[in-house]
Amino acid sequence: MAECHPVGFQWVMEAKARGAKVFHIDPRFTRTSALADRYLPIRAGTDIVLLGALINHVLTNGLDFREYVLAYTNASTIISEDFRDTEDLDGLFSGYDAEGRKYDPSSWAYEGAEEEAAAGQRREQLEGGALHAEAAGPHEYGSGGPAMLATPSTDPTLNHPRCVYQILKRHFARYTPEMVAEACGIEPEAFAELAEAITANSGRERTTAWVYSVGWTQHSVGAQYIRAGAILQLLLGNIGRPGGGILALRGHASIQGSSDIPTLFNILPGYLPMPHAHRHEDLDGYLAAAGADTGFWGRKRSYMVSLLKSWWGDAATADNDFRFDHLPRLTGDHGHYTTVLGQIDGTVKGYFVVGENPAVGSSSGRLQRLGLANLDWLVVRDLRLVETATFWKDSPELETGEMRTEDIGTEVFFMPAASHVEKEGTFTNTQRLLQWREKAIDPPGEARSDLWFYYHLGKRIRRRLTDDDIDLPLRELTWDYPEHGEHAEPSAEAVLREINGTGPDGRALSAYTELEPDGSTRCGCWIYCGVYADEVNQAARRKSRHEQGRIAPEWGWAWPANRRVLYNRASADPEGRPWSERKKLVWWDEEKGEWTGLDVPDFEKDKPPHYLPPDEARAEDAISGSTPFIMQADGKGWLYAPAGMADGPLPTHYEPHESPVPNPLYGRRANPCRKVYDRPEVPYNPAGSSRFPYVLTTYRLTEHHTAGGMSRSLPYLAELQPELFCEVSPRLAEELGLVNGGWATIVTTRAAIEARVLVTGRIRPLRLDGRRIEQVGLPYHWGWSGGVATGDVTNDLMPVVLDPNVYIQEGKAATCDVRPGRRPRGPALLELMEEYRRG
Amino acid sequence: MVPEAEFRSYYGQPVIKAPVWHVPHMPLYLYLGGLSGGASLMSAAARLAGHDRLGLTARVTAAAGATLGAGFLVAELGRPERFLNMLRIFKPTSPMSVGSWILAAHSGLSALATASAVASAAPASAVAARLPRRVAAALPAVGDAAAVATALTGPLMATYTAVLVADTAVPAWHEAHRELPFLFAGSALASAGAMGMLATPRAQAGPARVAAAAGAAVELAAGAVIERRLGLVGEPYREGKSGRLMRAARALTTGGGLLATVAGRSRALTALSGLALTAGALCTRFGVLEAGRASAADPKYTVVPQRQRLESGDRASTPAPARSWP
Amino acid sequence: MGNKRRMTRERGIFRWPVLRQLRGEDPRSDAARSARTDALRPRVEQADKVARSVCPYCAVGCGQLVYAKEGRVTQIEGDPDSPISRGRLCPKGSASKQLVNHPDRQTTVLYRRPHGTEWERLDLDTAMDMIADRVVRTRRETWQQEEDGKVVRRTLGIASLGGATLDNEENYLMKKLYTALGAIQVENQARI
Amino acid sequence: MAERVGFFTDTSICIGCKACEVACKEWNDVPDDGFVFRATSYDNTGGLGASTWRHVAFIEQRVPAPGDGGPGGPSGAGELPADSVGPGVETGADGERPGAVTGEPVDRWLMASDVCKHCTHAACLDVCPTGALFRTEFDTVVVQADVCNGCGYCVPACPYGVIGRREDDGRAFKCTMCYDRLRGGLEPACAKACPTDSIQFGPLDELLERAERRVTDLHGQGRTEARLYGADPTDGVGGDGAFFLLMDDPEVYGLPPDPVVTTRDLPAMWGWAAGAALSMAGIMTAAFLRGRR
Repeated sequence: MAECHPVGFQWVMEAKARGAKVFHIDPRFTRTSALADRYLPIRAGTDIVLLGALINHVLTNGLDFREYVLAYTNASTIISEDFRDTEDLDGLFSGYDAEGRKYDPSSWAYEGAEEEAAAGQRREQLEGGALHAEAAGPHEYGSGGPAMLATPSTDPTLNHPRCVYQILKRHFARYTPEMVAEACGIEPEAFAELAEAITANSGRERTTAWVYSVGWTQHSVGAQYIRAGAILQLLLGNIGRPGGGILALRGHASIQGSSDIPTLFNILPGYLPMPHAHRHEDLDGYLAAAGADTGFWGRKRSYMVSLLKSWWGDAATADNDFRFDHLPRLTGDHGHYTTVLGQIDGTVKGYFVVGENPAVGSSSGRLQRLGLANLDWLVVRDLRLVETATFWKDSPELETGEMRTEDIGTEVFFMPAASHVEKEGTFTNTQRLLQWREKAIDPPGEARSDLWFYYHLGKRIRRRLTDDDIDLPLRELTWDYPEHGEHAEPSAEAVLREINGTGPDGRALSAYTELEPDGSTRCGCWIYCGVYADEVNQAARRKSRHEQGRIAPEWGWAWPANRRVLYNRASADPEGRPWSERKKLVWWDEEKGEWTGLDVPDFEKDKPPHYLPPDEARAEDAISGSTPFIMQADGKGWLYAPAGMADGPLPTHYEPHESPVPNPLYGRRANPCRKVYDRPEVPYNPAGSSRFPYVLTTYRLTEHHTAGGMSRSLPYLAELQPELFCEVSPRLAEELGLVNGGWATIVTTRAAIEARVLVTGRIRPLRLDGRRIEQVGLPYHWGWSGGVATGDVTNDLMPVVLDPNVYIQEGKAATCDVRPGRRPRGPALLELMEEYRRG
Repeated sequence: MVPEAEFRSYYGQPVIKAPVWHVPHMPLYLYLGGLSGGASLMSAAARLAGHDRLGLTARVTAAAGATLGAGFLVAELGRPERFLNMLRIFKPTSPMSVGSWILAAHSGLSALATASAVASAAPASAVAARLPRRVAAALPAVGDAAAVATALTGPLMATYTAVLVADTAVPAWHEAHRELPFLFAGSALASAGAMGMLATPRAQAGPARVAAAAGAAVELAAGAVIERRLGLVGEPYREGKSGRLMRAARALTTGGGLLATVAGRSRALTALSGLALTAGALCTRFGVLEAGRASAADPKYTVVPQRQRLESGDRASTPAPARSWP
Repeated sequence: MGNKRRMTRERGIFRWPVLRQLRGEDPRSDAARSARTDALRPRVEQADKVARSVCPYCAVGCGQLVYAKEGRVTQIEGDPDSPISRGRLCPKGSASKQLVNHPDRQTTVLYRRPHGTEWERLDLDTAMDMIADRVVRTRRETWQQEEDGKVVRRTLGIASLGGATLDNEENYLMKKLYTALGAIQVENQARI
Repeated sequence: MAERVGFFTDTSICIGCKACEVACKEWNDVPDDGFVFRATSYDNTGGLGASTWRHVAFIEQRVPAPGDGGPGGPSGAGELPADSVGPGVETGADGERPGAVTGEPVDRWLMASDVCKHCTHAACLDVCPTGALFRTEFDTVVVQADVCNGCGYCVPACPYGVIGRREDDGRAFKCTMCYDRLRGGLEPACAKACPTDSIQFGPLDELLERAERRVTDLHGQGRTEARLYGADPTDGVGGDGAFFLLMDDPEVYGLPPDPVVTTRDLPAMWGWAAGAALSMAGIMTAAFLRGRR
């Protein structure tokens, strides 16, 4: 966190100064470790073992926050008797289809789910879940849960052998401190200190927070890492409470916004799923299969219809399903890496790359460049000539002779972009806070905002339309925003207002609860509804922190409904009283008959704690007054996910796809559902291969930003970290003859790159099962162009292995070999690669 | 020898910055300043003692040394066009400021002295003829007065540079602040003496030979004390490139000084002695600069003495007088 | 400064520090001051615009104050009012003036024709028209009405990859336009 | 004269982000200092100089187990002083360059942002012949770029090795404590940017008090190796306007353990020079007396 979010880290330092104990768990000793109270080195790719052992510690010793767990989680819920755990099937859950490498999740369901009245529909929803999994479906439920029973059968004594609590206990029983030592390389004493600290620091009076970044997500089991964290935090009662949570530190200014209003293939704004050709033939069918009907997700028709209305305006009517058919349909995975393979195969002809640099920023850079070289046309929008724009004249493949400039048929347009101070608009930060940026100056020369580009491109495209049916969605598209200035810049505020939504009277809406399913309201992204409440750009609010309290509700605007702590109903006990004075946040005011507190309550304001939903209740009405997780079908925090995860209802440790050791827990080595490709362009290092004996992990440095497009060319940053380097332990350096400050060549089946050597005791060899495992660390900020700080491309080394839930690549744990000295040049490099691929 | 010192540092990097002054500008300036200072003193003494021929050599040498030295000084500046800023202010705490004023006075006086001497020595020359009669008449007296005045500025010219280098954080220089003025003074005398010997008929160069030999002796003595007294900090005067230069300087100065005592006997001996002393003086200046660089480059010279001070409870403090510099 | 008025009155030779020194000013402070030094002020005071902005690097969302003068950014620093950052910035945030003003920034459209070996200049308007032409053409050529008997109404011929420094408004127009075009391979750093 | 202001750099909370280095450069228009991979932990700028006015040092250490001993500092921090291992701090007569590898896991990573000390008795200012360096109304020490003629004297005069001459420009540069900002009532750019408040700016007296409290707190937490550096007004430079809380001996950070302002000895130096000058005159007189014979 000190490395990549230094300014956010001030709050950790502040907490530390007030007595908080800070643990840092990381494969290498970083700037965060330096300031932590305790640093725990861990083998990359084994966090589930550690988290699982903590969960086991809590369960075995009965250290969970029982009142919280009973009331707010699904611990007591009884699971179908068809369910089989990894304990029973040596690392697999029930429902695995070995041929399709995927699960049928129906046996994971709550007991009684299959007997429910609308059994047919339920079945369909489950199948939908499976299909969604093929299209990175679980990600679609980013703000809601998948369908499940609102009121399942439970055992409040937690003794039922099939209740979630007991299933959890059994599942995590083999996650012991000894296993942590064996798999992660963490000493039992260090584990004990951590376990003691987090349990002692949780409960009524205290809360513990977990903070993670892509060190948890970029794995072939990435989504389950987060699940493991969530389970632990739910057991300890640390969700929805001040000082608690599992906090994702996201890496880009508006990466949260880019998920909320997604430029992602599988979702529409507000985490509504993109329709699937085989499941969603019309709006009703779509809504039936698009997640739960109970909880606030139950209002999905209002969200979807309002979105369709905001896109197709008056043309969208109840008679034509609000132009639901204008939406293109998915048929499977259309994600980033599949798209690149489509480029190589020639199906993808034209590519827009906007403020991104896949030629050096995505896994397997060579694959990316092969794709780029096979396009008909490519549009790159950026501040400077990034490698993705110039690959045709300076890609490493030209040097090896694999490509020739004259042979590359790709037509390239480089369109200069406006910087963040040359346009206005909102970023959504890592805490879901929208902040409006005022424009300071006009962009230079022909640089334009991306808003300008897409708006004017759209206008030009619309001028080229025919009466053909396929052009109808474009003809009917609402595409008319006020323009201003000499460049006819479209009004970002008008776009934000459209995102916020308007009512029948044309006035801006104030809350997503005002959205209607009948087409009378429009809203571009339901979770952002309220950002333009009262016709005021709420994201532009800048009331000084000195003039408001700690929550600072009048600085920007957080979705949803300006709530700063999600699910904060959980900060009060089932009766609505704060768990403790020390940790109070929102509570039920009996006199006024409403929820109140320091934050905006994430609950219906007037729903009393004792509210019990009537049978057949739908949407939020089906959520009781004592369950805080209002987006979930049952209002509960899911210790066990009966649906929605592609690779199992519980987190399970699997080794990374490329790992030097077998799975110490199960016969099943790697995630059975992980996404791998059987293509020559996508080679993998054989598991356990002595050719690739070292663990390779990648990361960022404070001084640079991602693939370096915004940092490498800036002299003030480049001089701070001018060259790519690899971090190796003194032991490994000695063994291999690596000299501090000298050169090393790092090899995988994808690439061989060279880096300067930084020998450091901050990288510790780990002793696992009597064997010493060496880890090699590589920051990934460099590329071949950009002036002052150039270097080989770390991402060229990385494999294309994807998490089956969200299709994120396994960038944090792979295997490699290391050789002293610089890499060969030209065709000799290909020979070296060939040698390694042969094994 | 000094035992190897244990000390800690930041990656072996220097604690202080090495002098940025360039070679050959800086050592040449030191040499020329000394030469000019010694020569002006010689010219004044010659005037008073009636050694006109030697006096003329000395005056010309003093003026040329000062002028050339000033040239190197200006060339050494990062912004030579701003050399006049040296006279922007008078700062007693800055040996370079004091030196600049001394240099200004000294070079002016020595130029005047030389101009008058040249004019008087060639009365038929066009220069003198063009001057108003009254001025021409006053010229010798003014020149003589200027020459005598350089008896004051000259020694300061020769020695202020020692204070200049000593008044730094460079251990080899600062710690040698007692000896360096004598080293430079001796070297200045030797240089001026050498020049007097070389450019004056042997018969009239007697005092120059004496000054040269005596200067050489002072220089050698000061050098010996530096090496003995400074211990670890004096290491750069003994070792490495600077050590080699200092050893060469010692050999040349010893040889030149001994020869000076017998140089009156032949032209060849005079030339040998004069050149050896000049070379020795140059080596001294180059050696001192190199020693300063080496001293700054190795953190041990900075850290070890300071650490020893702390451990012996003799922590540095600033005495009151230094706090109230004007 | 007590003697500031006097100093500003002084002109020519009277500003010569030696003379000021003789009049009793300290040669190590007041007497040494130049006229430029006396006139020094922080340049942010000359800004004709101060925009309240947000750092473009990571997702912490630190507040930035962007000072501009005559259409050029003269300083970017933390916004002390921000409850998130309290006016502080990391090295990247601190370097964002250089990000904006860097001479290496490409500010004109460049075009590489198929199999070309060098960049060519293209004016913005022409480039926009050419891109629109290509989108329309590729969309038609690669249009899929059905796949395996199911209506899909899409094109797999056009794809997009966006960075996560895009504004919400920009992402929104992108998704809206692409969806209307039937382009589904629309991706973002958020998955990477 | 306004109240004396200064920096208190608390290295115990420095996260080594180098925001100070960049913020300084952005405000003061300091050019880059070269692009060199130095293989000295995460430090690639090396040290303070004409084009680096804030510099973050990185020192990787292993804390020896109690009883291992280790070089105790003068503050009597015998318990925890870190042994210097790995390619971090060098121990030894030769101060060996990076490249040598000794291998124990590092569990302490010291980071410290260094800056001009704005000494009470500033050698650079004392020796500057042009008055380019002067003491401001805030009791800070600043170079006037419009006056400096690049004589270079301040460079070796500084006991901390702070100021440098930019060879392509010819003038000397160093931290001004953002003199222009101070005149407008703004705090220096580095202190403003510092994410963890490791760099604190304010009236020197207040900072000194705060620093004393911080040391007491740290000692209370068992971190007895914490000590102040440059905070003592009776030291060899009369105390620093920018002082530090360090977690090890100063020389480990590249700082002199017991700095002295060189001009302290200047009166003596002039005395010796006068002696030498008189000797010269005497010798010359003698030479003529003797030469006449």
